[in-house]
Amino acid sequence: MLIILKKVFFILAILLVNVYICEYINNKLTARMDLRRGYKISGAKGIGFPLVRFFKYISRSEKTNIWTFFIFLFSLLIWGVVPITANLILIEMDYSLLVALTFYIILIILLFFNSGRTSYSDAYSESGKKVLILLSFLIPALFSIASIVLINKTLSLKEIVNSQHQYWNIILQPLGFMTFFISIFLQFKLLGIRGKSYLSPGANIGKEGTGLGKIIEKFSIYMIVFFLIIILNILYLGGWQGIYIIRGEIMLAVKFYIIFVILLLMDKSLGRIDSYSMLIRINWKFLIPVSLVNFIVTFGFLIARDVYNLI
Amino acid sequence: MLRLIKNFFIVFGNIFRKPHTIIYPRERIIIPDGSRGVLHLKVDPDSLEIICKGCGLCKIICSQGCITVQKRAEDKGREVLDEFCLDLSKCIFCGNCVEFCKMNAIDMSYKYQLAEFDKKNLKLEKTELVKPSGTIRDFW
Amino acid sequence: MADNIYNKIYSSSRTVFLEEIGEKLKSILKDKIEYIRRAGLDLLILVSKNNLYQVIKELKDNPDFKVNSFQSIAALTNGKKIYLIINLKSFDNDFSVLLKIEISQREIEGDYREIIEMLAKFYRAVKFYKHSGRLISDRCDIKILPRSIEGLDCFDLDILVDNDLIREAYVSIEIARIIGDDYYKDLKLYNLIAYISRFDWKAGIFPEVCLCEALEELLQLKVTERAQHIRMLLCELYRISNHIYFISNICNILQHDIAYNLSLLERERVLRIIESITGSRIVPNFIRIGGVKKDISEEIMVSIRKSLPVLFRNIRRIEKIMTGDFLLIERLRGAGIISKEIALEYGVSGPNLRASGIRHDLRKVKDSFLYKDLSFTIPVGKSGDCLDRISVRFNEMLQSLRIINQIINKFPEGDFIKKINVSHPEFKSSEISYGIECPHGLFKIYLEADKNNINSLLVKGPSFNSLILSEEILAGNKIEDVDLILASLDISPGEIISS
Amino acid sequence: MSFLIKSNFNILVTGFGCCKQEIFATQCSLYDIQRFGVNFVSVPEDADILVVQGFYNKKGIIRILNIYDRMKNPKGIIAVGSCVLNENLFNPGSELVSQFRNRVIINMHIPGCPPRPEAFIYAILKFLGISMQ
Repeated sequence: MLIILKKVFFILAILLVNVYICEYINNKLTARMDLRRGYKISGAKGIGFPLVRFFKYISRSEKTNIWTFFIFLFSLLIWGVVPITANLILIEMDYSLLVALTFYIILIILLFFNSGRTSYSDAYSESGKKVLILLSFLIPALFSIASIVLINKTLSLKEIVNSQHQYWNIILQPLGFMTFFISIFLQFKLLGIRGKSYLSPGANIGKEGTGLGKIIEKFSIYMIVFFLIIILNILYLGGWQGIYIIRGEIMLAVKFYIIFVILLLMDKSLGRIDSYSMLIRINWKFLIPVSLVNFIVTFGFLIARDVYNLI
Repeated sequence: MLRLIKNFFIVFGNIFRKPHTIIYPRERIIIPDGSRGVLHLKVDPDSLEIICKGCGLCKIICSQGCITVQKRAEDKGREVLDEFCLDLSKCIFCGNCVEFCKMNAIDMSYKYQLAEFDKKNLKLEKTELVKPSGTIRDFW
Repeated sequence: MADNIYNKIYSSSRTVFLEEIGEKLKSILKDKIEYIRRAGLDLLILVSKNNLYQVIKELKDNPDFKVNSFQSIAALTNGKKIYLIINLKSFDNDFSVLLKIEISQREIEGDYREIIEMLAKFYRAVKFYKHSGRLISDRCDIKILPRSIEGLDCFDLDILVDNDLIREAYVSIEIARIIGDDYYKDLKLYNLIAYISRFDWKAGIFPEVCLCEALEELLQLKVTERAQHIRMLLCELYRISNHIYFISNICNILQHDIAYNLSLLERERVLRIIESITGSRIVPNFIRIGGVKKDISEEIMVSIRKSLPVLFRNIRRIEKIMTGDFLLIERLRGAGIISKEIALEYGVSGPNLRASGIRHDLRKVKDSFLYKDLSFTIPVGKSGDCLDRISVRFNEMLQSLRIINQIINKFPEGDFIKKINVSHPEFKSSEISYGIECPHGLFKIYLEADKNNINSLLVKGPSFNSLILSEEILAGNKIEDVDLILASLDISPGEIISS
Repeated sequence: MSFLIKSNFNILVTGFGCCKQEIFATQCSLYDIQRFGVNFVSVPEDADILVVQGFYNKKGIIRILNIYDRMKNPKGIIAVGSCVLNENLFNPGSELVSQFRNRVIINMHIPGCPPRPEAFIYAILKFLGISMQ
């Protein structure tokens, strides 16, 4: 029991520290990308920025509703089944990938319901449509995951990582990695981590919002992004596998932040993609065919090797 | 597609470039010559007297009515400026008063540091307008 | 060559052409009109209300005139009389007509409605005036209030939708109706010049230039060549500043942050040059009757010469960044298409008109400025969608830089102002209509003066026509493109307050 | 605590005057108002400060007052430019702005027509109580 509590505490601490660091990077690095200097009031180089934002939000009271509670719950529940490192996993099971994906889908749907609730009088939001689009981006991701599962012949995330001890899956599945990464990026863009969300209209809407609900919303968005990056790490980049003498945990952290910064850079260098028809076109004409081809090729390869012993 | 990759590297390179930002309270943007700021009453460098005689032409010219001038006759019939008040809240910084002044007694300073909590503080008296804040450039 | 143009206020061919058309009109509409005369570049026709229908019918249907474009309608008070001024234009024959109608003081509202009803039979653009004032908010699906984005903040928008396509859109400018008729009364000329740049504050010099040139026409005053050059220089600088601000607005809506930041920086650079010349960033108050306020010193010329290549390079860079991005292009292409016919019918002018493929620029047509001596091309779009409107503006900026380069290279010596008695001017003729090519289109001033003072003044900005047009072009577009299309029309709120 | 709240500011800009472009110019990387934690928002509920500028008629004034009522306490108003500080520049002698002034308390006045972007930053800093060194 004590060990589990310790693990929970560790996971929570890691997540909170990461949220803090990522919020700071998000503020400072995006400012530097604009050739600005970024927030600097609250002390040396604006280190206290996330803290200030946090107090700012809770200083203005607003009623929180039941949705925010569920969002908070599910954003934490994901980490019950997703391993951060080899030891930091609460429940070890054989179907952890499926369970994690289910939680993720539920979380996204909850988030959209929540954003649809806070519709301002001079604004409109078409949350239903956005849910469908964001969920449709899961289809190529699922195809890519399926081909990974076929290769490694397991649904447990831990097993997938362990099976990559020789070489990472990205070498076997470059196309799958590409589609998965683009789908992650588009989800990242739709969620609006950079303060400009598409969930609600308005040019600066991401900076808006008050109360505990906003904090939880922001927290859960970070959780989704962390989840996506960690899943990408686990599936394609070897997870917590160490290289030579470098410890796996350090490798994981390095990979995590590199991917986060790359996502931020891509987000910054691209404009707003809120044209539904274009998003759908990208998805159905590029991502899904490519990932499907990848899946079929993998499947055929495996059948040829295992069933007919051709290769 | 190539352009997107180029844009990505532009953004990436920006992280290592020097920001364009002027760090406001420390650095200041130099306002160009002839920029129009708050009115300034010129002082004769020899006698250290205000050149303005209080003819009141600027008061008539000003469309917003932000200038109030009063003159006073001293002994020997010499006319001296008694009161010169500029209501900054009304001024639109058009510079017509400077252009029309026959004595060439007023000019526009570079003063922009103007925000006030109380509207009453925006009324500048003669003593404040004479201050040499505007003679050399006072940025910010 | 230059001297020849410069000594004549109009080129003779243009005057003769207008006079011919005037004669023709006079012979045809003999007893239906009171008088017909030339006011500046337009023909002014005084009509009574009863004959208006026949006059407009004649003007529109006669193939010699073909007045097919509705420009504007405005009320004007001169003394105790109230007039309506209707501006119509023929693009085929390239002349515009001002119809002046006296309406009785007691039934202003009724007469106005009657005239609007009648005009609506001929011109589709009048539809806006019919419903304006009566909002349809009770039956609209989406009501978009003014947003904080620049240019989209001076009107309400009511939208009726079919799924995600816009079926009908209605614009209401009730919150922007600010200036009444009596605003210009008791204003001295120098104060008017100081004020008037607020009517188009995205590019503040153009109203001033327009007003001053109109008054110079009235005074029959020739401006020195140096003053002309300074005016042209400022006009082009403001054109660049306006267009680059437009680009930054588009980028803000599309959240394309690289181009947004770069374009705002370039705007600062241009505004800095402008400030060093005029002394103010937005409202110059620099043009005077007979010249300009101040001479341009050699230092400023050097600094302009230095910053021109930098500007050119950076604008090209922004253009490359924006036009190479295929996601952006995909978004812009096909959104908010203005076809040629609709653009002409609604009297749109400027880059919006040029984007839909009509090569019409007052800088090339008119010759009171010295634009004839300079070589530049007029960029023209093809289909008239958002992408064309943006690329036309980019090209226009580059052309403006080219013009500035030429102006700087042959900057003539001479006086920069002709001193005249501003407080007691003596006007030669009584009424004038004057237009100038401002960054949004054709900025027009109509004024009536008696011997010594201006009686009435009408300011008509081009943004109003674009705003009316937006009702037409929004229909059939997707709902997420609304902001983009409206911003791509480059609406300047300052122009709307006066109508 | 007040420092923490003050160092992150949301501003809502209303009106459509010339000052608007100068206020939004502070967002650009040359001035970078976001160093001081100032964000421009578009929803009244989230705004701390209402910036009033530009031209208003009767309807416009009613709209601002509605926006002001929708804002949550603590809230403030910054008046920018001659149009608001004086009377309506384009409606000489109109009572509209004085009506507005009677209803609400204006916390900060920025003269200028329009004020430079630097002047706006200066006013914000003065409002926040950040020392000017």
